[in-house]
Amino acid sequence: MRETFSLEMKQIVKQFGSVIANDHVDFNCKPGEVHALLGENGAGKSTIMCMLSGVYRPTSGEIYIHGEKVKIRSPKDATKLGVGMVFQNFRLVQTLTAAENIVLGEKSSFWRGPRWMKNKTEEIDSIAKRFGLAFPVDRPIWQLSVGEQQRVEIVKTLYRGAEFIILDEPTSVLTPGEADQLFLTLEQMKSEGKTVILTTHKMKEVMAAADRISVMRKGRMIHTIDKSDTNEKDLARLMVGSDIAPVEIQGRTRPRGELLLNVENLDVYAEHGRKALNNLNLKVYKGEIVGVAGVAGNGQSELAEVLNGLCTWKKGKITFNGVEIKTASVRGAIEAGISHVPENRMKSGLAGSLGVVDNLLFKSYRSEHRSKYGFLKIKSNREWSQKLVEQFDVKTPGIDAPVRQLSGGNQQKLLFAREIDRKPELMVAVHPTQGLDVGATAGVHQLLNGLRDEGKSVLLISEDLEEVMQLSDRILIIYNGSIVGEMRQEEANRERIGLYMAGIREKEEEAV
Amino acid sequence: GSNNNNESASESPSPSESAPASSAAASESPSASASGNGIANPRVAFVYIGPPGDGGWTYQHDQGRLYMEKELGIKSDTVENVPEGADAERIMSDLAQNHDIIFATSFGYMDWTLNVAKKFPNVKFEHAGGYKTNDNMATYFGKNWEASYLSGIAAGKTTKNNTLGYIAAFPIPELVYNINAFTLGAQSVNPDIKVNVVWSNTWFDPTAERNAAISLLDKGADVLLAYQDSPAALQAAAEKGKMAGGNDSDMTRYAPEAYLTNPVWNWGPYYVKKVKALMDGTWTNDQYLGSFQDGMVDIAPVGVNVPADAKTLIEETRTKFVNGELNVFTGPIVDQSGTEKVAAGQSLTDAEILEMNWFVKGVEGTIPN
Amino acid sequence: MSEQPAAGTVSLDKTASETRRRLSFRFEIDPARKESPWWMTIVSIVLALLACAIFIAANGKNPWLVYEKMFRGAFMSEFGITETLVKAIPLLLCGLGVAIAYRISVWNIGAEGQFVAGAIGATAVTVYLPEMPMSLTIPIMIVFAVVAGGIWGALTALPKVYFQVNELITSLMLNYVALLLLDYLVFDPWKDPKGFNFPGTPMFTDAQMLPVLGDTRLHLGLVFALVIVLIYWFTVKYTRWGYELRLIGANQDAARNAGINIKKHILIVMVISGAVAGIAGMSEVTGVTHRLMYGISPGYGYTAIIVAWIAKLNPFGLVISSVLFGGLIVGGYSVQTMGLPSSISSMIQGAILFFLIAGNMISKFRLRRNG
Amino acid sequence: MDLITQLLVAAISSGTPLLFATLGGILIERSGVMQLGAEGLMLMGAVIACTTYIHTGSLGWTLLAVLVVGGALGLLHSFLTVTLRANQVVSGLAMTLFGSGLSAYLGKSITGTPIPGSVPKIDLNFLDGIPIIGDMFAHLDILTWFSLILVILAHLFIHRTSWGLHLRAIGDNPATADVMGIPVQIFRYGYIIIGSMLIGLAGADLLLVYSPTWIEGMTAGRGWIAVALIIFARWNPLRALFCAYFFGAMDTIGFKIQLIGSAIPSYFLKMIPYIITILVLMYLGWRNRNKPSGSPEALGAPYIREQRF
Ligand SMILES: Nc1ncnc2c1ncn2[C@@H]1O[C@H](COP(=O)(O)OP(=O)(O)OP(=O)(O)O)[C@@H](O)[C@H]1O
Ligand SMILES: Nc1ncnc2c1ncn2[C@@H]1O[C@H](COP(=O)(O)OP(=O)(O)OP(=O)(O)O)[C@@H](O)[C@H]1O
Ligand SMILES: [Mg+2]
Ligand SMILES: [Mg+2]
Repeated sequence: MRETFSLEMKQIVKQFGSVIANDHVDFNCKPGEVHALLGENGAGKSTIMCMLSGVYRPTSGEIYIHGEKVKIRSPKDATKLGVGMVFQNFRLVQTLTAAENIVLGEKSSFWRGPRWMKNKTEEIDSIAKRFGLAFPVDRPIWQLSVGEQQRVEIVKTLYRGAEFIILDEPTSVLTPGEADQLFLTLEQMKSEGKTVILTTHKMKEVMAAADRISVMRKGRMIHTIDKSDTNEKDLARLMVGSDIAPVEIQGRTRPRGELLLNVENLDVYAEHGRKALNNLNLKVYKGEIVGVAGVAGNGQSELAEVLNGLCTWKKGKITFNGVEIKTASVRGAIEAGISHVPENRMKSGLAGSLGVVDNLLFKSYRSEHRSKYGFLKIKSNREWSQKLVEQFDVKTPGIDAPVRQLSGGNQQKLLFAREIDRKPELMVAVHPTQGLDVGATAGVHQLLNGLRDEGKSVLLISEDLEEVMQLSDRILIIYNGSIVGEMRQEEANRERIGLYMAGIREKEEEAV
Repeated sequence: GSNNNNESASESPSPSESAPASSAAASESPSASASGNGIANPRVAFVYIGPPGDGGWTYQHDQGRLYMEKELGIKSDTVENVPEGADAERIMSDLAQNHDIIFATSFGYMDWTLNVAKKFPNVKFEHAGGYKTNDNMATYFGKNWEASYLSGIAAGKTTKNNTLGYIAAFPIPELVYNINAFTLGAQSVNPDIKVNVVWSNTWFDPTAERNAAISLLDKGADVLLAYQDSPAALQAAAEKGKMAGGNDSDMTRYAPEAYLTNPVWNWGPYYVKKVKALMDGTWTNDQYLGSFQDGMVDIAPVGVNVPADAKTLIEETRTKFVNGELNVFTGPIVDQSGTEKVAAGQSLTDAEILEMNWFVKGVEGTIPN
Repeated sequence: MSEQPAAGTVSLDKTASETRRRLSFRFEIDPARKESPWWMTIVSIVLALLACAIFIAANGKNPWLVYEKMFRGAFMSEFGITETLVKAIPLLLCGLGVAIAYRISVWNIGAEGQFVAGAIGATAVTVYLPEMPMSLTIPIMIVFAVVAGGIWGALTALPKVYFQVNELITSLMLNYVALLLLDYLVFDPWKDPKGFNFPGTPMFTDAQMLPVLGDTRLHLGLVFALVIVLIYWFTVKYTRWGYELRLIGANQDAARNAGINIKKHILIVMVISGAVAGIAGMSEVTGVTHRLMYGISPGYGYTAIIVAWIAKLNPFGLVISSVLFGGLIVGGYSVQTMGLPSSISSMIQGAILFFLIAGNMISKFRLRRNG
Repeated sequence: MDLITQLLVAAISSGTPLLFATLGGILIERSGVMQLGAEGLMLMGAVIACTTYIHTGSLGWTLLAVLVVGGALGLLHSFLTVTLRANQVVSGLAMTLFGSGLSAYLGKSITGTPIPGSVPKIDLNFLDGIPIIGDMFAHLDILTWFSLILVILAHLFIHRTSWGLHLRAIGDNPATADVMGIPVQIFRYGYIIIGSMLIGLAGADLLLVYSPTWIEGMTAGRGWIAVALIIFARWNPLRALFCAYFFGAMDTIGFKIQLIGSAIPSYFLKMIPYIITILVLMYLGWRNRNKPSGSPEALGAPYIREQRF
């Protein structure tokens, strides 16, 4: 049996401190197949792939390639064995050009004069063309878009002659159209005899591109199956665990109110002078959830930042609750009643080394309940924190424990506790359920719904189309820094949104 | 190597007849502070500004100390690298608790030494170069301007273009009178001589000293004198085929061909004298000013490439100093602006010399403030 | 195009790795352990002293006796203790200054220049406002020192905040500028006219000196330092502003999201950092040297960085580490009379630091069998 | 020689030790590790050069010993910062403290002893007649020539070779370099060791060429200047050449101006390079506000493969 597998991982265990990210996982690939590794956020997909590419070392377990037992101690070993990986967060040197990034690991030719570079550039170009992956070869990475960066990454693995190509969540930065193009590229790779491993949590992609599918859940390998033997529904059940039924989201309980937020003709420039928002218009009414869908890097982060006072705008007008906002001020946004659930909670939402109390105080420490005459009310703050922890059911060793020690779901609960306790008028939630399991996701959805039912508003920015479609009263599609489409929940469907996300629909409508 | 080869110093230093350099001095009465009975086995300590191996100032003091140890058959302690700041006060206080006499061998220790002396009336303090005294604090220094004058003669005879260079550490009187004496010495054999002065503002940055030397050589000076401890200037001059002298000790070994000569110190006899006085119970707090007469001041062997007639002239002049027949600062002397500073036939007193703050004519350079 | 290894070359010396397996271990950072245990500090210091014992023995001296003398010299007499404290005052004040900057990850290595600036500021009072009673002079001196040190701190912060200039280099360059300014003043305009051109201002009058304890040299600066220790501790722990600093130190992005103006805080903190170092300069000139002079600081500003780091930026830890380093300096001189060179002292300091760094990190590792 | 030529000549001679140290520092910092220990390393280089030369009389052994000792201290710094991931600022300071102490200790017996020879010069007599070039290059010693060659080599190495590409990647994004099969930790060890050797050589050059006698603390802060020059030159060897020579020239310009009889106190002249450095960096910060800064992005951060980021 073994001979038919080009790659086998047996009983792989990976432990990070006390967390077991992979628990005796078995995984295998046949030569020349596209193998999808399906699992929710945090299931351990990236972890097992990192062990294949030598970035992590397994705590225990064995790896066989072409039937031979191998040790992969470092990425170098992995490269020798023909394993190449495109990481979820790209591994590119920003200051080097695309071509330099691609030839980076190459051992041949110590001297790299202009002639050598020119030859290589041509070679890279021809590979890129062959697989339909075009990008400007001699521009530095920091000038490339995210989609282009991913193409650089893929060409890099191809250039390095990888036999096993691992793509870790490749579509999260792509439009549906670009994703389709990627799947064509995968076909091309397959036809050249490469084995492609694709990790994702999107069923659709799996069904579109994979030959075989492995499903992981909570660090364990649940099942491996041929695509022809399964369907989306079965996969979904395997992925979330059959015992958990999908949560029912109740519809609205009362009509939406008056206009809360009005953004008109907004222009925002991001770092390096890039125009991030381009004449953006947006309205949010009281008591509604507005979803913003779009491919990553189309201005979502900047939109959230502007609304929270983190960056200024060049042109345009923002009115909140009838008052025009003149300057960007985080404090102003906080005081006006705007809450923020940032996209990466540990990066910008919480301070990992500080305790629960300090993290809960983030936004309210200036209020007279939390401090007086510049001094913190230590005792009452602790009582308040204790109450919040209980109310939101945050599991923590204590209210002084560094929040780094909390699990992802509990960190997110803590963050929500902080943001909701302030009774915000508007909550800007960016990827609020990333990395959460089904139960925690449902909890977050309920909190958002609850806000709406109290007459508050939510601006939900998410790359998870399912989530946006499920929760939002209205869906806006952001493309290239502008809102290019709007639809109500009832009229939304994937295909339409996909066209908008790719910026195609807009042109069509213009043409009409 | 030892450079006490000019053993002209008489074994028993002449009695202190040098004028006390009393100026703004704190205590006027150099009364023999009555320690009455002597101390058979005095505990002696030396406080050094640099490491004894600096080849210059501290090296010469350490040589003197070793000479004293040998002569009197006693042991002494040293503390080196003591900054001229608050640390000096602590270290001397520390030493004062278990020593009988402390030699503070740098001008900048003056106020700290005085503070400590007041706190420890039973300990004797000897401060080099200063002007403040106390019942238990004496000062000592030497008329090294006389040696500078001799160095000036050597330089004046050696230069080919009448342009000399002088690298001076800091604009303090010690430098000013030495520069003046050097200039007067050179002019005594060659009236057209000009002396260019640069301030290096450091005692121990060989790189800066080298840069200063090169700047002077670039300016056209062909004989340098560096009143600094490091041989950097001499080495720089040697590289360019020019001549130079240093300070404090004989520097022949660094560049024999290029060496001029320079003033040297010979502290040994004084240290013997004062420690012995302590042993005998005759220690006094005088303000001692040594000279060629007692050998505290001397000049290093004249370099091989200095003209022979210079050597004889230096020897003659030296004899005059030994006999007390010559005062360097005897009029007429005019300053840079041409104003007469010392009238013909008159001489400056030691006290006046010790606070000199003007340059004689022929010196090219300025004294800040 | 592809230098892909042939299928035959894939086995990575299988047999070799098999045999090695039983023996192979590796170090890993233990995520649960963030702080090294307190005894590690003591172990490190002891190991450093053992290492230096080799050099001392090479010098023909008994290391045990040397260390004993060092300890006695620094701590075992009233004189030793007060002198150690006198040394500890500037170290503690400068250490507090840099610690507050490091708290928000601003690498200020300019305490030396800020110290000098403070000393200059305090001395300016004696130059321009000479005739005033002590009750006025000392407070005005403090104000001047705080302003001067604060300006020096701000000069480091402004380029950082508005032009993204690395604060390491700015603060380092400003150290040199301050030292040259000091040289200029003491060699030129502020020179004591009666001082035989010695590079220093005239001695301060009694009204311009800090009171001392008995006939020791221990001066009121100690009280300044301890008061600042308490203020620092209280501020960080109990005030809103301290909370903001804690937040910035823990996570700048998160702090920005909490509405904290980081640039403003960097500016304020650098001004405070400079001001505290400035007070160190003021207390040194008015408490110890009683005049502004050439070479006023033997590198307090640099040693303070080490002092702050050893204390892990904790205010009370700073008290201990500054006394330790004060003792090392004082004890280092007192062993010279045993015939040891002065360099022994800075070698021991350097060695202690190396061992502390290593010990601090090693205790975060643990040995793991290779799987 | 006119004043400009004199300054150029002085710039080369007092800039060369700075150049060696800056080049060494550039290699180290390009690999993502800060090096604040240059002062200690230079002092060690100088004292080892002096001791070895006096005891062996051979320049070859001397340079070898300097490289070995510099490398050993580099090994210590890399062990602390790369393997133990200690704070790089503090490790550098410890190096400065330890280096100045140890050098003073080792140099005690040879303080003030002249070295037994000098570094050979390469006489290019055919250049003698040519005005400025001749004065500058006709009689340089081999170490100075070596430093000039090193500048070109380092420049070509960093920008034109595969290893240079690896070096840039390691300093900017070690995680990426790692997955590309570049052994980040080993390379960091290598560059820290080689860089420390060069900084040691800077001290040796100062001693052998510039000021041929050992004196405690003889670098007088030049190591710190080199630390600043690394940033001033923005991690580029060619710029390092100009920056080091600029500082070298500033070393003498004060004396020149004194000799002209100018009234500007030399203290203010000496401040100029420091102030210019800050101003230039401010200007560059403003000009490059929309670009990556040019500093190695991972500078100061230890790399841990399995760490999440
Ligand atoms: N370097 C690390 N250190 C500590 N814990 C880690 C590390 N990498 C992953 N983990 C933990 O291992 C678990 C699995 O993470 P992994 O990134 O493999 O999930 P995933 O399936 O790729 O999820 P996603 O879809 O979000 O990418 C998580 O609980 C995570 O917290
Ligand atoms: N960096 C860390 N330091 C200490 N303990 C940690 C750390 N990371 C995780 N833990 C511990 O490991 C446990 C599991 O963490 P993890 O984030 O993988 O949880 P999870 O299973 O994904 O839960 P959730 O569904 O809430 O995200 C946590 O409850 C926590 O106690
Ligand atoms: Mg993943
Ligand atoms: Mg989780």
